[in-house]
Formats: sequence, C-alpha cells, structure tokens
Amino acid sequence: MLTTETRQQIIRPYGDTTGDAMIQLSFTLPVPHGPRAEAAALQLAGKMGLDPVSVVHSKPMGPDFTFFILYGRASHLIDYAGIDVPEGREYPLLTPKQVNLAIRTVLNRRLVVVGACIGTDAHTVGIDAILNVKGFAGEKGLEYYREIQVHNLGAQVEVDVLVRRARELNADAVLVSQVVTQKSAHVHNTKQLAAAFAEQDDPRPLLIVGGPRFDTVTAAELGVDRIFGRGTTPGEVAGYLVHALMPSWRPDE
Amino acid sequence: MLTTETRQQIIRPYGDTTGDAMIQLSFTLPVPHGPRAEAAALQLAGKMGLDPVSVVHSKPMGPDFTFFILYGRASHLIDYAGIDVPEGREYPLLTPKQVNLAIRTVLNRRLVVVGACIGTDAHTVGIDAILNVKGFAGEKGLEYYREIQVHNLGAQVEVDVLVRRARELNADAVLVSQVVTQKSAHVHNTKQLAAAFAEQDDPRPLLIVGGPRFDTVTAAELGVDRIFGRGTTPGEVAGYLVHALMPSWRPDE
Amino acid sequence: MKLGLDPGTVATARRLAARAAEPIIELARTHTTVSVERAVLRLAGITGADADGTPWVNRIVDAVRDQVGLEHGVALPFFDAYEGGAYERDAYKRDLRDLRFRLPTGAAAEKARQKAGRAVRDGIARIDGNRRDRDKRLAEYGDPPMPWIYLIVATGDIYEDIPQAQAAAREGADVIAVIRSTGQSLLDYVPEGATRQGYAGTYATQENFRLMRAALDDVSAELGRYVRLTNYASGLCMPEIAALAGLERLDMMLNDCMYGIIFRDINPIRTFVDQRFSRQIHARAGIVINTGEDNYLTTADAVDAAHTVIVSQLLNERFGHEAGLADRQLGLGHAFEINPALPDSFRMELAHAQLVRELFPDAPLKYMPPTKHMTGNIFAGYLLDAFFNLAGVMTDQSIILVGMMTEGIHTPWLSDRDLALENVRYVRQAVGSLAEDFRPGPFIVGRARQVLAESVDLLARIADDGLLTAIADGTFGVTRRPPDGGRGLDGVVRKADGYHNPATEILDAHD
Amino acid sequence: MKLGLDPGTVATARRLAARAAEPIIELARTHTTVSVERAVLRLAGITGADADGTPWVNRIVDAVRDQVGLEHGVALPFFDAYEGGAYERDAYKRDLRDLRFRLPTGAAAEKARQKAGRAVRDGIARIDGNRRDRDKRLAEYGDPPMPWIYLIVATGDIYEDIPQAQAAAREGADVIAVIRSTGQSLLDYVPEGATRQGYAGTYATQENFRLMRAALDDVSAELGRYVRLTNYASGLCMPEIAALAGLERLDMMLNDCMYGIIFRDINPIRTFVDQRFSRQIHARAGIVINTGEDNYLTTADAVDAAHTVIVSQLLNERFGHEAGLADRQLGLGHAFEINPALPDSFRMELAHAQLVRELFPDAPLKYMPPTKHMTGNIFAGYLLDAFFNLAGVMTDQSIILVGMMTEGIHTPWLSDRDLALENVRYVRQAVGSLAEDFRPGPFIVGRARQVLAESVDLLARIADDGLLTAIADGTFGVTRRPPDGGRGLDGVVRKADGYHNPATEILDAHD
Ligand code: B12
Ligand code: B12
Ligand SMILES: Cc1ncc(COP(=O)(O)O)c(C=O)c1O
Ligand SMILES: Cc1ncc(COP(=O)(O)O)c(C=O)c1O
Repeated sequence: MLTTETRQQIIRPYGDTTGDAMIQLSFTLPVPHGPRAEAAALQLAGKMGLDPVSVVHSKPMGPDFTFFILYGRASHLIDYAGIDVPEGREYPLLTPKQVNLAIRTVLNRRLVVVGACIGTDAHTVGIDAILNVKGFAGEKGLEYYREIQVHNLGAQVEVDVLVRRARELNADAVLVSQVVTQKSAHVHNTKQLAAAFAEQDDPRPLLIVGGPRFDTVTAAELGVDRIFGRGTTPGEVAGYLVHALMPSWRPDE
Repeated sequence: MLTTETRQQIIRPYGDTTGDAMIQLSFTLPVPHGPRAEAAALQLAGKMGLDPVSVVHSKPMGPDFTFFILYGRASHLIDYAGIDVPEGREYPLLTPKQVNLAIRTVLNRRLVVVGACIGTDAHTVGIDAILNVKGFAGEKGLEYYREIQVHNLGAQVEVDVLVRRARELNADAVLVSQVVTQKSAHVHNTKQLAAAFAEQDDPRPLLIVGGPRFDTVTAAELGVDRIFGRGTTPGEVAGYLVHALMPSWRPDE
Repeated sequence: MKLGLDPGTVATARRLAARAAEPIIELARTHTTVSVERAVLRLAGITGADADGTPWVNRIVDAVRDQVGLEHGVALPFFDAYEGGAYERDAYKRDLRDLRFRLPTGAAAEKARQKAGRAVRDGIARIDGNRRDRDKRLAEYGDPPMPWIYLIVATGDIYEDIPQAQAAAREGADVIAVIRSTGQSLLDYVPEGATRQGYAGTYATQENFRLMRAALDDVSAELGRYVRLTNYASGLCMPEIAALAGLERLDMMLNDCMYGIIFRDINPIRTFVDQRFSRQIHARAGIVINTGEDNYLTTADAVDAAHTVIVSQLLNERFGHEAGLADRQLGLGHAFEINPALPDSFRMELAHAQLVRELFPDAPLKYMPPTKHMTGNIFAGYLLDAFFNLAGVMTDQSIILVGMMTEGIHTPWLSDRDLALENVRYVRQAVGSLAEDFRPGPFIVGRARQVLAESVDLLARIADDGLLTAIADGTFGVTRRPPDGGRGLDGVVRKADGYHNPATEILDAHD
Repeated sequence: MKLGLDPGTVATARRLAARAAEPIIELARTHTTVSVERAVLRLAGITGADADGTPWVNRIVDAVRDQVGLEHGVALPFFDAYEGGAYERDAYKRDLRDLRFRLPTGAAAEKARQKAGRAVRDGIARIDGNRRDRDKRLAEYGDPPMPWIYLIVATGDIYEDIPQAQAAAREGADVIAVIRSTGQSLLDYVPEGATRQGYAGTYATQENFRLMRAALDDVSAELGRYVRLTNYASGLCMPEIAALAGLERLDMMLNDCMYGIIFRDINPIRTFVDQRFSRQIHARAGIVINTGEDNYLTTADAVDAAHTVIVSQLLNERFGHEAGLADRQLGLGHAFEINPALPDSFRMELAHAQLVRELFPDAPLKYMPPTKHMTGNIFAGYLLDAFFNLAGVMTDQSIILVGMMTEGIHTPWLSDRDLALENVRYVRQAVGSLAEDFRPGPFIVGRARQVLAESVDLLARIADDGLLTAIADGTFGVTRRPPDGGRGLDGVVRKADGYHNPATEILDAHD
C-alpha cells in the first residue's frame, strides 16, 4: 500500500516562513582558525548548495582545528510526491493472539527464533527488548508468545557459533542486533553473518538484523531479509515473522 | 599580501578521524512526522552531497512539521589551497597616535565622521562600540581620537536625514550600522543608503557599513566602500579610514 | 523570605520611589497627548482608516487640533460636530471632510458630553465584557500553574504567526507574545487591518489582535487550557494600543514608564503622560502589564547596573498603583543578563532574582532570558537558557519568557521554539520544587543586600534631583535622554480648565 | 553532612558488606589464574610477543600449565628453567621452544625463587619509581582542584587518540581515559605494540600506554598542570593490565569487582580472583581505581535499582580495602541515569549523589554522565549533561566524566568534546560554591534515607545467601550470571600448598 499522492508536491525546509529553505549545519575543519578557515567553511556550504549562508560561530580547537556553525538557505528542492515510502507498513500488525493462531494454523508447531549480538558487540538491551518477556514500549517481547520458542544467545557471539546453534535448534528465524557502528562495524559483521549462512547447504533461516543506525543500507546490500531500526517494538517483529514465514495467512477480522 | 601556499591542499571535514568528512545538520520540513518525512530528509541530505547519512532524531512539531537532526559524510572536497583570503588585512593596524598624525599630516584638519543606525533599526550598541570613547574589546572608540570629529546621530535615522546631515557636516566618512537582518532588511537599507548618496552631485563621503550578519554580500554589491562584521574593533575602522582616505600615507616604523 | 531583607530598608525604598514619582504623576495628570485623545475616540468606537491608510482617529484629532486645539480634549468638539447617532458611528467617514469643529459651551457642550459619554461607556462596557469573558474561560479551564511559559512569535506576517503561535501553545506555551515590526513604535498612528509585511515582528493592529485572539481561543478550547495573548502598549501610540488590547481581549501588554524614552528616543513627557492613561485602561481591562527593565541590561552591565533595575521596578510599581493597577497586574520585568564568563555568575543571578521576588511578593514577575551574551554558538546558548530556566524555578518567578538558542542569530524559528520549550519543560519537571532545597548562604544574601542598598541610594538621589534629570544623565541603560529631546513632544498638550475626557472620568471613578 | 544519615545504619551496612565479601576474599586468596601468573611474568620484565602476536607471557604460562600445572605458580617452574640472567631477559624468546619445565625442589627451588624475586622486585621498583615520579610532578605542578574533569578518547587509533587527548587537555581535561576496543576484554592476552585498528576504542597495550603517557607528559609540561591518564584493568587480563599500568605510570584504572561478570559474561570466580591481584598492584602503584556501578543503571532502572549501586560500592570498598587500597584510591562509580521524563528526576539524582558523597566522604567519587536516556537529540543531550554537571558541583563529586551530547549517536568527536568541556566549564564557573546554598529539604533527605534502608536490606540478604547467589539471581544490572558460567573459568586454578608468587609476597608484606 504505497501512497504517492500528496497535497504538497515540492517542498523545502522551513525556518519561520514557507519556502525560506533555511537549515543549520555544524562541522570541524582541520585548519587553523581565521578568515581563511571561514572562507573554507563557506566554500563547503556553497558546494552543499547553501546560498546565502552565514558562519554564525567559529571556534579554534587547538592550533589545528576549527569548529563552525552555519545557517543558510538550501537551494535544493525535495520531490515529496516522488517519495515512495510505505505510509503504513507492508504487513499488518497482529496481536499476540493472532500471531499464535497463525503459527498454530500454518506451521502446526512452535516457531523457533534464535537471537544474539554478534561480533564483539555487547549491547544486549536492544535485542532483549525484542525477545525478553519484559519487552519494550509497553509491548511484551517474543518470549511472551506461546507459539514462539526463543533462544537468546546473548552478547559477543561469534558468527560460526551462531550458525551452528541455529542449525542445531532448527531456527526458523535468526535475529541479530548490532549497535556499535564505528568504522561500520555493524555493516561488516552483518555481511559476515549473511555470508556464513549462505555457505550452508540447508535452506537458511530468515535473517533479521536490528539496531539504531542502519539508516542508509538496505537489507539486500547486507544479504539479510529485513532490517529493523530505532524504536522497533516486539509486535512489529512478530507481525513481520508471520508475514515473511507464513505469507498465505490472513487474520480474520 | 595574499597567501595561497599551504601544507594541506585538499581538506575535508573532521569528525574524529582524518578524512572521515562527517558533519551535522538540522532542519524542519513542512510535512507530518513519519517514515516518508524521514525519507524526504534523507533525500535532501543526499542532494547536499552527504553519503552515507543518518537521521539521528526526528520530532513532530504539531501535525504539519517535523524537525530533523542528521549526521553524514560530506562528499565534497574543499580546495583549501585555492582560497585567496587575506591572511592579514590589506592595510596596517595603527595606534591612535599614528592615526592622529596621519590626519594632521595629510588632511591638516580634523576628519569628520558621521554615524547612525538607519531605517527602523534601533540597535546602537554596535555603532556605539565603534564610535563612543568607551569603545570595544579594550580599544577606545573613534571619539577618543583627537583628530577625528564624531557625530553619532543615534538610531532609527531616515536615509534622507542622514544624507542631509552628512552634507551639512562635510562628512569624510559615513558609518552605518545594520543589525536586524530579517527579510534582508540590512541589505535593502544599505542599498537604499548607497543610492541616496549616489544621487547627490557632490563627491560622496566614504561609505562604511557594519553589523554581525553581512557574510555573503560584498561591498560592491551593496554600493558601499567597506563592510565590517562581527567583532570589529574601533582600531580596525580607524586604520581603514587612514588607508582609504589617505592612501599615500605610511606610518614611520 | 530567604534573604532576610530589612523591612525598614524596603519601606524607605518605597517611600523614596513615591517621592520621585510624584512630580511625574502631576505632569501626567495635567497633560494630554494626541494618542490619549485618539484612544478616547477608539473607545468611543471610531474605527477604520482613509484610503491612504491614515486612521480616522488621527484625521479627527489632527482636525480638532488644527481648528480648536486639543487642550480641552477631543471629545467635546468631536461629538458636538458629529451628527451620527451612537449606533451609526461610521457616518463620520463620509463627512469628516465637511466637519467644522468648535468648542461647544452650555447645552451644546452638555449634549456633546452625553453623546461622548454614551459612546465611550459602550467601549468600556465591551472591555468589561472581555474581562468577564476571560474570567469565565479561566474558571472553566483553570489557570495553569506558575511559572507561566511565555513565547514570542515574530515572523512579520500574521498568517505565519498564527500557526506558529498555535504550535507553540500545543507544545506548552501559556502566553504568546506577538513581537511588533521594528518600526512600529515610532509611528504616530496604529496601522489598520491584517498585515503581512513586518520586519522582525508583525504590526500591532486591531485586526491582527482579533485574528490572533480567535486563533488562540480555538487552540485554548482544543487544549482545555487558556492561552494568554500579549502585545506591546509601547511607543508613540501606547494609549491607543492599550485601548485596542482591552477591546480585543488581550491578556498582558508590554507597558513601561521609561522604555520608550530610553530605547526608542521618545520624548520623556510624552511617554509619562501616555503611560498613565494606558495603565488606567489596563487596570480596567484586567490586563497584566509587563515592564521593560530587562532592556537596561542589554546596554548596561548586569552587575554594575543591577540596582537600576530595582529602582525602575519601584517606580513602575508606584506609577502603576497610582493608575489603578493591582499588584497582581504588575508583571515587573527583570533579566538573566550577567556575563556568563564571570565567576559565580549564576549565583549572582539567583541573588538578583530572589531579591526581586522578595521585594514584590504579589507581583507576577516576568523574568527575561539571556540575550546580550547569546552568540552564534547555539549549544552554549541552549545551556545558558537552561540555567535561566533553572534560576526562574529556584526563585519562584511567575512568567518565564522562553529563551531561544538562536537569540544571537535570528528571530525564532519554529524549531527553535520547540527546542526551547523542551528545555523549559525538562527543567521545570526535573527540578520540581528545588526552591525547597535552596537556602541562600552568605554570598547570595550579601549580594542581594548590597543591590538593595545601592537602590536606596540611587532613589534618594532621584527623589532630590528629579527623575527627568536622572534620565537625562543616563541613569537607565547608560542612555542619556533630555526632557525636551526625542520624538512626540509636539503631541503633548497641557490640559486647559474644562478639559473633558469621558474615558478618564469613568476610569478615575473606578479606582 | 546534609542528609543527617543515621551513623548506626551506616555502620550496619559496612558490617554486612564485610560479611558478604568474606567468602569471596577467601576464594581469591586460595586461587590463582592464568592472568595473575602472566602478570607476575610481566612484573618480572618479560615483554614482547611471538611472530603471531601471542605474547611470550602467554606462551610461557601455557607451557608451564601444560607441563607441570599452575597450582604452584608460574614463577618457580619458569625461573628454574630459564637460564637468562636477570638482565638479559629477552633470551627466553630464543629458546622458549626448548624449555622444559619442572617444579623445582630444594636448592633449585631456592635458586628459582631468588631469581624470580629479584626480577619481580625490579618490576615493582619501577612501579615505585613511577609513583615517586607522579608525586614529584604533582608537587611541581600542583594538583588541580576537584571535581576533576575526565574525558574519553575513543578513535580506535592511538595516533588519532594522541592529538585528541592533547587537545582535550589543553581545553581543560584533568584526566584522559583511552577507551578500549569493543573486543579486548574477552581476549585472554594483552596485544602488543602500537595499534590503529580498534572498534569504538583503542587496544590497551603497553606501547599504547607508553605513547599516550609521553604525549600527556608533554602537554602537562606545556600547561603546567599534571594530566592524569586512565585505562581499563578489566576483562580477562585485568591483573596484567594493572601491572602494565603501574609500569607505565598510568594514574587511574577502571577496575571493578563485578563489572566483567555482569557486562562481559566473564566467569565470577575468575573475576574475583583477578580483581584482588590487580588491586594489590594498584594499591602499590598509587593508582586510583574507578569502579563500574554506573553500568548497572544502563540495564536496570536508576530509581528502582539505586540501592544496588550503594550495595556494590560498599562491596567494592571492602574488597579494595582488603587488597590494600586506601580510601583516597577508591574512585567509586555512580551515574546520573534517572529517566529525565520523571517528575523530580533531578532532585532524585541529587539525593543519590549526596548519599554516595556522605557514605564515602574520603573517596574520590567518579560521577558518570547520562548515557541511557541520551538520544539523537543533541540539544536535549547537551541540556541533560549540563544538569549532570550541576549535580556534580552541588554534591561535591570528585571526578566528573564529561558527558557528550552525541552519546546516543557515536563515540566522541573532537568538537563534541570541545563543546562538552565548554558545558562543564560554564557550569563550574557559573555556579561556583552553590553547594553552600544547597540544603536538602524533606524530599531529598527522605529519598536518600530510603535508598540507604533498601541497601541495608539487600546486604543482609546477600550476607546470608552469598554474593555468588545474588549475582546468579540478577541482583546487579538485571543480568543473571551463574558461578560456573561465563568465560575464563578454565583459567582459574586452586593454589596448591607451596604455591609461590613473588609479587604477592612483596605486595602482601606491604599492606
Ligand atoms: C547501554 C549501553 C551500554 C551498556 C550495554 C549493556 C547491555 N547489556 O546491553 C554498557 C555499559 C555495557 C556499554 C558498553 C559499551 N558501549 Co555502549 N551504550 C549503551 C547506551 C547508553 C544505550 C544503548 C541501549 O541500550 N539503548 C536502548 C535500546 C532499547 O535501544 P537499541 O539498542 O537501539 O534497540 C532498539 C532498536 O535499535 C531495535 N533493535 C536493536 N537490536 C535489534 C535486533 C533485532 C533483531 C531487532 C528486530 C531490533 C533491534 O529494537 C530496540 C528496541 O526498539 C548507548 C548510548 C545511547 N544512549 O544510545 C551506548 C553506545 C551504544 N555504546 C557505545 C560504546 C562505544 C560502548 C563501548 C564499546 C565503550 C567502551 N569501549 O567501553 C562499551 C563496550 C560495549 C561492547 N563491547 O559492545 C557507543 C557506540 C558508538 C557507535 N555508534 O559505534 C554508544 C552509542 C555510546 C557512544 N556514543 O559512544 N554500553
Ligand atoms: C541589545 C539588543 C537589543 C536592544 C538594543 C539596545 C540598543 N540601544 O542598541 C533592545 C532591547 C532595544 C533590542 C530591541 C529589539 N531587538 Co534586539 N537584540 C539585542 C541583542 C541582545 C544584542 C545586540 C548587541 O548589542 N550586540 C553587541 C554589539 C557590540 O554587537 P554588534 O551589533 O554585532 O556590533 C559589532 C559588529 O557587528 C560591528 N558593527 C556593528 N555595527 C557597525 C557599524 C559600523 C560602521 C562598523 C564599522 C562596525 C559595526 O562592530 C560591533 C563591535 O564589534 C541581539 C541578540 C544578540 N545576542 O546578538 C538582539 C537582536 C539583534 N534583536 C533583534 C530584534 C528582532 C529586536 C527587536 C526588533 C524585537 C522586537 N520586535 O521587539 C527589537 C526592536 C529593535 C529595533 N527597532 O531595531 C534580533 C534581530 C534578528 C535579525 N537577525 O533580524 C536579535 C538578533 C535577537 C533575535 N534573535 O531575535 N535589541
Ligand atoms: C516595554 C517594552 N515595550 C516595547 C518593546 C518592544 O519594542 P518596540 O518598541 O520595537 O515594539 C519592549 C522590548 O522588549 C519592551 O520591553
Ligand atoms: C569497570 C569497567 N571496566 C571496563 C569497562 C569498559 O568495557 P570493556 O570491558 O569493553 O573495556 C567499563 C565500562 O565503562 C567499566 O566500568
């Protein structure tokens, strides 16, 4: 259900008047503070399409770096009408009851989910929020669903260990969390995960990855089935599991 | 005295590693909060040349607006070597004594300066900082210079009044402050000022305009001789007066 | 009462303020101004402007002044000449050109006086009705707890202001102020109609007032919380704008006894006369005034000149009381403007703010955020605003103008306001009744007492030498304004015997 | 002492903590670990790694363990087999392959014991020298006033870390911590050499320590202010890193009795044994330890679990004292982590922080900034950090870790750190001795007493049921860790009779 129609077709940023197109930016340049550094900051802003633009703050940080804050008018237009983003989600949100029913009806056995933080990532709060009964944002986690069997392997799990455990447990879905993103650790680790499962002969389980900073990569690039970002709730994940693993199933109204 | 050589020729913004090119930006889009708005924000950032880029914060402001904070990598390079900005200033800074001596020597009479905030601008603190004895940043203002006669007309002076008074007083230089910049008031007012002086038959006095937000306009565009920005000190202005009105004069070492 | 101020010293300060104010009050009682007279006409229901945009009230007052002088007031000559009945007031527009004015005497005077009285009473009845309306809404919605959150909109375009004001209200603003265009205070007339062309603010017009009031009434109903509206009874048209505020149910008005003199170079006499009349209207309308002492600290140093703020507040209080304002209508202003680079700057701010709180325990103090030391560093600005918010809560201020992190850059954007509100909300919520845990030690107590002592000294000097002399000497805001300088002096007229003003007659009686 | 805590309750809490700690201390005294033994070799001057990067100390300990077991310690077997004289220590590299170990007895044992003792004494002498060197520098420069400003660098590349650390010092940091790469705590060896490849932090290696120490010594001289250096004696190599810290004159070390168990899933026994030895070295080196209670509040709720922080601090204190640490070496950790959306969150933070301050009056408390409730909203983050800084000053904390507005986004950038320092500087400067004006009222006093009471209850339960049981039950950080789970248990060895450790011999004597 994609919506492309919209009242406003072409939009611009808004400062205090429609169409003013004003935005704020800040950055550091590795040059000494002074008029030349300011000119460099203005040049960068110009290349980014800001005109006019104003350096409202510049501050030396030691002898070799300068921090800048700028305000300016963005010359770019945003084709809002052309943005094809799912207005809702491409699958329905289900109640735990509906999810359980779907699994019972279609699979006729419990759905097996294996979760972990891989690599050296020790941030379990996110995956726990999805898996543990306690849940997130008022929704109970997947452990709460009678028809889902959850194996939470915890943090710092090596990829080959995860692959082995998933096979042993006959996992329908593998849920992996990646929170540390410095030097794109999350991307590398996820690709490594996907590659490891691809090497297996068995049909691989559904691969789901989650974490707060996956903005500009796509699931296809990573070789997984789905990415979940900031603020994901367990219910969204449960709904997706049904949608992806039991595509034929439709909830009764 | 322009310096174009530099050790680093091509630079990029610096987050925490040389060459990472990371910057921050924030803006509002006039659309409801949601995934589509986020996609629009990413589109704008993409057009500005950020890749990859991440929406780290998005917040609905009422039903029609969304505020965003993004971080991303700027793809543009800054040609730092190519920036021809005066490393020093194009005229020497003089002591009040030297300024007085220059005026006595070259003009052989007191230099007449007329100052004002024009239009409806009532921000006199800036022009007072330049003109009043009290001065700015530890430097005394032009009133302190024995050979400079200062007429500070105050705020909200209409352009025709200013032109008339300048003529009556035989002004050598007219100093105008413009602080309010909303809807480019400062630019319009200054152009109006320049036009009014241009209409006169007499040779016009030196026209100097100042204020904190003249970043991306040039004196030529405005029709004035010189623009002074944030943090200007009285001494800089005095030095410029000597440089512009008594170009032949050189201070003894 | 945490500072242990000496009640004797406080009483002395008030006594000296009354002495210093007395000659000025006398001046205000014995003079009228073109704007006072125009305000009378506005109360009498004269609205609209000619084809050039000059309001009819200006046309009338100018004509009366030309033909018979203003020293007897505009009411008698106008209502003598003006044939339209009380309920066909717009008739004058057709025939103003033909009106010939005289100063009526005898029965004619009596008839004019009656007509004028009726017309003005109608206007004041509308103001009274608005006041009741406000009270009813407040009773219905309940009044928000103090400190009230006060936010400005300043786009220059009433139709951009409205959604921004509504958005601000939804985000938690208790009071919305529509900033005026830079030039308006120097206009000797009030523009007409809805406007979209202001610089750094939107013109104060009756129609803009009406539009914004209606928009805020809508959002008040939506939120179940009464959102107050503020504008500026300041500048050359102070009395008229006060009248319009009463007629359109504004709730608070910026209105100071000296701001126009110092910051707009308006003539001192003109200002003192105008402010008295405008305050009488505010008193009647139940409007809270906001005084402008905060401004002094943008041109003077907040530490050196701290006592000038106190002195001015005591004068504003005295003038306000004399004009009929109750304590709870005295939104005395002060500001968080100490240079943040000074050691103990925050504790000094606490000393000043607590002093003001204790000197004026019943006044709805209006506390202004940092402006002067706000730079282009929006992070530093956000921080400073947070400490301002904190000082406000710790010293129990009544109305908190919400500071913008972009104060040093531009008039507030939608997002600036949203972030500013998040800031206030966090601070209020997180610190709760931290005032309970705030017991000033020797440093703060000492500083507060010192400022009070300096205030008493200055008041004594002013009481002796005269307030006009003090203003001429640059006592306030380090700006010198001689009594005969500035704009608008030619609009001041000494009242003659038999001067008649149907509005003051009602308003004076009310006290 | 503003909270009026009952001294009897405080004494009870300490008594219960000692009871709860006793069995664990016994465990630590009667066991050794591979890392303790490697630390002994490091103190004895064994450095370097083989071609694959495996440190020689690992190769040696593994070989000894394979051939004769570790229950007598590595010292005797190694120094028995190792022919190189005390001053040609690198000789073992050539012939490690050929070394055959045995457990020497009689004269051979005595000879080995002497050689080992000499070598380790040299290492400890170097640590002692470093301690004197630090004292000399501190005497020369003077120690900065508390709270010390503690900043982290975390680029992953020691050569990027260095300029950032120097910049931070120039901007006012008193303490620089080099965060470790995400994976290091699970490595059962300490990497070698200068490194440029860490994720979200830089490997702790002797060479990195040396490079950073030298860089900070340079900047200390430039600034005339001693800049402290911190790293992590934590994870599977806690004892070795402690030794390296002493050898390279680090000044503070993150070192907790339970952090590795809970947040790195390291085996409890392994951790408790390792922490004791590492603390003995820290005690000797004059290093201040920083404990990790702040971390509990990232997984547990800061209000519900406030008492678990206090309980853990009392345990860390007890273990620390037992290992020879003085009060002024106990940088007990706590954190500003209450959900900012809660009413009175800041006053609750004040209650907790003041409670910790009063319970541990002589400890250089390390106060950690908000992390859990930091989002991508950098303005809200800057604000929260400001209130953290304020709480730090108001409750007289000793070491303030500077919070970054980008905590919810990325490891700190150069500009984040600069802005964060501006924040701290403003707060410290502006509020001065605001603590003087802070007299907790009933709300804060009540909250503090409640947390103390809950702590006593929990300690009583732990003293009865055992600390290992409590950890298994998820008492700390809502994370369950059974005594036989987690990494590194296979590196724990029960000491045999005749176990010999030349380092503990010296360190125990020192107590
Ligand atoms: C809590 C925390 C910790 C705790 C972790 C405890 C634990 N058991 O998890 C402790 C204290 C141990 C810790 C340590 C470190 N941390 Co940490 N930590 C955080 C913190 C404060 C909060 C993270 C969190 O819990 N968020 C709440 C959860 C609910 O949100 P979430 O993870 O985004 O999860 C949601 C979604 O993303 C999604 N989701 C996430 N995973 C998955 C998976 C699936 C399958 C699905 C469907 C959805 C999903 O659903 C969740 C619910 O909506 C952040 C800062 C911050 N405010 O974000 C730093 C942060 C994540 N940590 C960071 C770092 C660097 C570290 C250290 C490496 C520092 C060091 N060198 O010492 C260490 C080592 C950790 C390691 N080896 O990985 C950095 C990462 C920087 C980066 N972008 O690369 C951050 C951002 C702080 C910073 N600015 O430096 N940390
Ligand atoms: C002080 C102040 C006031 C005072 C002015 C008192 C006075 N007598 O000047 C008062 C309180 C009266 C005031 C009122 C208003 N103000 Co005002 N005010 C400020 C404030 C806080 C500081 C300005 C200042 O004094 N800076 C210090 C001086 C020394 O700096 P400067 O002006 O930049 O001058 C230096 C240089 O620029 C240069 N320079 C300046 N002029 C000249 C001239 C020459 C010839 C030379 C050589 C150099 C030079 O040299 C100076 C020394 O280095 C700023 C916010 C801020 N923090 O910047 C808002 C600000 C300037 N005000 C603003 C506004 C909108 C108003 C009002 C219009 C609001 C209203 N509608 O009520 C009113 C009306 C004013 C009017 N009619 O113009 C806006 C302007 C927005 C914009 N960019 O358009 C600002 C930025 C606040 C905001 N964010 O909204 N204001
Ligand atoms: C009392 C008072 N009137 C008016 C104003 C606004 O100025 P203007 O006269 O430009 O409307 C202020 C400024 O804050 C003020 O304090
Ligand atoms: C005591 C202690 N050790 C270590 C760390 C760092 O974690 P890692 O084990 O990944 O180095 C922390 C985290 O802040 C800590 O508090």
